[in-house]
Amino acid sequence: MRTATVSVPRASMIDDDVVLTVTGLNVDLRTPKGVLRAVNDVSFEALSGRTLALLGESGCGKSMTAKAVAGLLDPVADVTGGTVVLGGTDLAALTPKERLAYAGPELGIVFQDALTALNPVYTVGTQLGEAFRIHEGLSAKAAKVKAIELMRRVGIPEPESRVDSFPHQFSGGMRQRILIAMAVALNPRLLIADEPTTALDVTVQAQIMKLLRDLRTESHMAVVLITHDLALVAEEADTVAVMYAGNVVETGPVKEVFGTPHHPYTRGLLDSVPADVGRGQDLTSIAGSPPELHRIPDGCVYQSRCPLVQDICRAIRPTLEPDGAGRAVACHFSEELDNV
Amino acid sequence: MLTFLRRRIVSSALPLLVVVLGVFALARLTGNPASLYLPLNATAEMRANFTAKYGFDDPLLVQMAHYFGGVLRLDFGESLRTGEPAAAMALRAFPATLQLAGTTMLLAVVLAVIVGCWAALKPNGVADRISSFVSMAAASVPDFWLAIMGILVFAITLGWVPTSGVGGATSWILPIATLLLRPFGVLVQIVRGAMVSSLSEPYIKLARSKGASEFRVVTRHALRNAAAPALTVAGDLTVSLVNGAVVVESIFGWPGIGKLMIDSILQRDFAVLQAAVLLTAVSIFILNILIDLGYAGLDARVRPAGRRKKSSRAASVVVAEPKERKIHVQTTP
Amino acid sequence: MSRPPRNAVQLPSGGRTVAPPGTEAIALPRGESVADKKTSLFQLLLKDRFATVAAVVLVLVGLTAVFGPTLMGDLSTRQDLGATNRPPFSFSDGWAFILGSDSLGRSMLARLVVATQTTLSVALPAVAISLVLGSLWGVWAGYHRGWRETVSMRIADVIMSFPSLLLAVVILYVFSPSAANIVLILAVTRIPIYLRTARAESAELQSRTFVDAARTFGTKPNAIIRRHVIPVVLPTLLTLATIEFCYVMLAESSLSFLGIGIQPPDVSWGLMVAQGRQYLQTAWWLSFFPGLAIMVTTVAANVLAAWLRIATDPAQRWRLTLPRKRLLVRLPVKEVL
Amino acid sequence: MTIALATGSVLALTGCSVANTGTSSGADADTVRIVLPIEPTTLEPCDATLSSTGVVVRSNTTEPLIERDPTSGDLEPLLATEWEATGDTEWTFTLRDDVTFSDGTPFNAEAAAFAIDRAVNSDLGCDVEGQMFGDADVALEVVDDTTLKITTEAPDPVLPLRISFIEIGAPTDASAKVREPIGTGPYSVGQWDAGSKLTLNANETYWGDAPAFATAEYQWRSEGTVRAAMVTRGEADLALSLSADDGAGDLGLNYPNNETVALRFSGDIAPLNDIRVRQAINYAIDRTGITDSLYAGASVPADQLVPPGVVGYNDSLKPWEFDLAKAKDLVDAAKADGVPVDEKITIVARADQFPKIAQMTEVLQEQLGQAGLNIEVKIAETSVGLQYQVRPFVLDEGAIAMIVQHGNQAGDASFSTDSYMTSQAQMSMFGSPEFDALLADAATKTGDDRQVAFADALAYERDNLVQFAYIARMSGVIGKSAAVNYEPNSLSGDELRLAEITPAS
Repeated sequence: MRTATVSVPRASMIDDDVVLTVTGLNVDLRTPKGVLRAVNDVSFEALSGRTLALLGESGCGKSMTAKAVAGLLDPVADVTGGTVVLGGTDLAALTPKERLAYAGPELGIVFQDALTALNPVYTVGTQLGEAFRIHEGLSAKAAKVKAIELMRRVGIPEPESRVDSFPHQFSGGMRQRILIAMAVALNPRLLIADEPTTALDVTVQAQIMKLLRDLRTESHMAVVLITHDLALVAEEADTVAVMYAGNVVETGPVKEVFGTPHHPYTRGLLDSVPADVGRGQDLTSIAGSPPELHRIPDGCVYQSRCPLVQDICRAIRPTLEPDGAGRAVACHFSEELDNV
Repeated sequence: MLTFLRRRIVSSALPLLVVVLGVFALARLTGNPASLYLPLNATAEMRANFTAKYGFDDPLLVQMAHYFGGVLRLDFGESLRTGEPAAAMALRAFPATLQLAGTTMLLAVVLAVIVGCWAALKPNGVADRISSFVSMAAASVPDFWLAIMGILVFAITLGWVPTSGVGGATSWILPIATLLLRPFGVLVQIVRGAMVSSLSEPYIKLARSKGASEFRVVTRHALRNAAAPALTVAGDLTVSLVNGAVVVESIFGWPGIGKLMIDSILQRDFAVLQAAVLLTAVSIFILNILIDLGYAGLDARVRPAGRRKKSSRAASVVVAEPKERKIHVQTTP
Repeated sequence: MSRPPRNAVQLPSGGRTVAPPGTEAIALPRGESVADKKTSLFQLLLKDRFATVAAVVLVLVGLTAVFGPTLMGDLSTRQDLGATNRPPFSFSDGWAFILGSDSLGRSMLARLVVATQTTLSVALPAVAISLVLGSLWGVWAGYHRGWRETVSMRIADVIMSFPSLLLAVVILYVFSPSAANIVLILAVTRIPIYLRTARAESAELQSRTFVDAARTFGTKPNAIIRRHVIPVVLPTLLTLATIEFCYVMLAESSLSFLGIGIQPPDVSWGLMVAQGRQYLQTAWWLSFFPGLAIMVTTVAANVLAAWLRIATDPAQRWRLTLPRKRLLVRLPVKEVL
Repeated sequence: MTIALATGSVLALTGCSVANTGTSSGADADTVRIVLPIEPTTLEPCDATLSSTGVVVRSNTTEPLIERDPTSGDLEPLLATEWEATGDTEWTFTLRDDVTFSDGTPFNAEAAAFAIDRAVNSDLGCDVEGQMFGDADVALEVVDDTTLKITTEAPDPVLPLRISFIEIGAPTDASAKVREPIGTGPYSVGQWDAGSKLTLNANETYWGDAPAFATAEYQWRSEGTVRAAMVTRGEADLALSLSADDGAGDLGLNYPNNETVALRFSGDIAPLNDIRVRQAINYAIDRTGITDSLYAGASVPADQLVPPGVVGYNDSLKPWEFDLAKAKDLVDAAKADGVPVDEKITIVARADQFPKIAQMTEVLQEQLGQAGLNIEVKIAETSVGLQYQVRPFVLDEGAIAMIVQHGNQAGDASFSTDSYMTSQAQMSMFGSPEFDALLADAATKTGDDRQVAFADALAYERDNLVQFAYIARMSGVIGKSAAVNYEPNSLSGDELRLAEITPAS
């Protein structure tokens, strides 16, 4: 894959720098039932050249968290607390206008469904070049040259002839590549990939993940991968934050978290994956379903499904407690978990 | 594109013929115009002469054959009222209407896009409600009332514009303002609706993620997608303006095709009516083709068959990625 | 590159029924039961002051149309040539003349009330007929595509380019200028509007997956149209019908202006405006009040339709229920208007 | 954006611009600006009896041999200096010798004969032929340049009056009408921008006194309010055919226009075939109420078909009194005799024929209804209305009471009775042999005998036939700006003499 033609990466040249720090992020949602807390006190860090996975079921707030970081929340959702520090700037404190300067050069996002995310009425070339036109003031012609380079960079064959095609003339995998190309066009420090492969079949999924990995390595980006796919997390991420009902319940290096889960929810998730179940063991699934936002109980968010639930869980919500070794968990009984 | 045009022309020729035949037959259902053109105390002989002279006592089919024989020689008959060639009268009146309707629609579209976008940014918000209320109220005032009130207020009381007639720029203000309100009101609703749905599409988020300003998002990304439904409605509204500017044209003394048509109908001036209808029908037909072309220009997905340079490329790409394509097909349940 | 495990399990979706666009990932309250939903539609209406006012106006107009003429008796036709063009808002002549009297000394109020019935009995059937015929035709044409579509569209072209005034004159010539014939004219000339819209939407729908699915089960075309196409197309068409409602009232008034509309002694709002235009300088109220009636009814219908469109659309309904960030409440209603 | 572009291209397609874009406002001391209700369809002199044409043409671009004084009703010399009956059926006209047409063609007996022959004897279907001559042709003999003999088929005491309606255009095509004729009048046709404006220029070779204005500019607006507004705002000097409520205010001049409005009965169809029903209708109409409320007192209750000043006007006739009780009694009496008074009677009116016609129809429906009759109304557009007004009549819709407006511009009752009263007249639905005989006899008389004979005939109609319910003698309103002087007369709506208009200062 040719890459060299794109300008020198602006992101950090070395890995493991802290690129993004999210602290105590709260997102409130105005709904017919009143104002609800969709994301509650979420904190995490993303490091350059590394992938952080936000893992959780649909509706757990992981996408909302990503959109809050990217400043793309819907009008009904508001960030009501916390900081989102990207490269030294607190994005949450910026006005929408000030944010524009960061969207693209500092932060790119890959959306889930490439067909609807691409504007059907413009050629892919126009859409790929748009970031250059906005942030670098390039002419349409120069932007098109850049667009062709980008298409080549993400592995689209014959970019010169395909640059004038419309999104509907591409296959699903190619469209996803185009989306990724757009996200990395200006070599951002941070790339948020919001379920980038959910709509794709397995082979294409692997190609796309490889592309993301290559790009990360190339430009030392920090990647925040949002997914509900445990296997993908296991394959791709360095660290993971498991979310449940708007809260991060457990976080840490993937290998450790998946190896010895400290939260009953993480444990439950892992138990429900057939590949990880030893022969002869019963395949389990987590009983019940996540609480709806307006019915989140006072105490622990997981109390209704937790096998270890005690009175204290119903009264006091556990906070995310770091263990000092890079892991943290929000459970009153995390130590007991190993013994169950 | 040429194939498309050819097919469109062929398939529209018949409706045009039907329109003219229909007008021909229906007009003659409204009775012999003799009493309109002869003195009240005209004798039976004068009536008979008149009827025979214009062939109104011939069977309808004979009259039709006669008429279309003339049309083939580009002879559209003469006006009963003025004795002038009917085609000349229609052609003379048409530009006035087209200019009025064209300017009106241009303004209506521009204003409606601005107001519609403004309203769509915050659906159900203050701006939305105000614009919706104002546009609907504006569109629901009878045009003749508005025209006369406009004259009384702006021409007589304030003296800003002339009362009527075709003259300098100021004489266009009242007719256009009167005609403008309905298309504007309707288009605001359409643009607003299309913008609301367009703005909630994922590609808007993508544009924002590239750092596109709100202005760019609205004008470049949302509006272009919202344009198609607005274009259809704008086309229909233009048609009804061309066909329906009768009231405004009569009040302001605007020598347009609408006034010509209603006068011809009421005066049973068949040849002029037929020429005017044929002319408007042809122009509506051209307008519809322009709208189709506009559609294609707006959205590549609806581009008509015939312009296949690009799709051949698309086809080659499918060939270039057979594996991915195949798998995709297999995994679709 | 290592492949992800083939047997990866994806997590279940959270429960959700109604979600704002773009907030898919958030679990929102589950839907209420059907009975709940109906009462909540009414409650939803009460929450929106604009829509509530619009609904009240329309109910009043409807009641006036139904009961008004009976209540007014012969008040609307009782002439008094000695007391013509009396100005409105003078209480000395009794309640009947609160809106003044017309050029023949009749009570404006009574005539407005009686005209409500005529106006609605022209506008509503005209809109209903063209809506039903045009929509069914359009849906049918769009679903089947092919020659049926082509022929239908060309017929629409014919009607569109046909001068509706000629049609009016012909019909009124051959028959008499009655309300029924005016309904007929207005209905026929507006059919293409629905026909074209319904065709476009239906043509798009017929290629969708759920229609395909129905087809593979062997469902008959008419059943598919009834069950899958019409419900989807209906909201758009109803919106169109509301806009057309306004158009039809105005068209009826334009016909009156040209002398081929509702004929005296019947009276409609349009006819009142048309007749009153001669008195604009001497008795403005003759055309002002009926014009106002047209405007208020139209605006109310559109406000309510806009609200209904949102309220019945699952993807938009949430907008109505939101607590506002910057509330309208701070603006007095007058300023908003 | 793209929509705008698409619309823009439509606009661009219109290519050429509206014909005349010269501004029409701004007073010009040399121009008198007149606004008409409708555009003349033609300026053809032989159609000058059409008021839309005549108002522009008559005595402006073309002139007749003789003209009738609208006030006194006397015939005055114009292109002819004198005329006399030189036989039972022969009239001799002496013409001026100092007149040329505006294109330089000399005016002589040859030219006059050509014009009269073209108007009366040809197959052109001239309006004046139908209005004034009917089937009768005339023979023309050019004696010398200034002498013309006209011979009629039957003795015609009012031939000079008929001739006064023939406008003399320059000899042109005898087989086709001309839109922009050449005449001898004080003005000639300048520029005609069909649809928007017509300009007449003063004829520099005019034989008489030069008119005060060098040009006259005509425009047309269908709405009375707009015409009035043009005068109030100074965009026009004269506005024709206004009504009291059009808003001309002090600038509106009332003038009696010789028009009489009446209900014409289909006296052969029940229940109108009973004279008591027709009388009852006459008693049931509150004429003063109508003229006062609808026409602000400018028109007056009518007593007969012709107005004062017309030969044959009977000044002893008074309008029927308004007596509802009497009307009811008459209806009851008819009912008692088995007359089906409950059968519907349709009042037919032609839309927009004269101001407030729709309101008048509603008043009549109400008032006749109070007399106990079953009245329906039908307001029809002109073409339909004419089917009720002229032969062949619509006879299958029951009894018809048609609202007619008749203006006798000729000054002789025979023109009215021939059209509206004899049993075979084009616009009469019934009559009686006795009445026909009275009228035929009167038509042959001259001088005072003629006056008495027609006056008696009109009284006979009222007492024994009741063909009509006369309603109102109408008046017109002309809007006149302060910039010009003009005194409207009964002819102003049909013949607006530009030479009579002068600047106010």
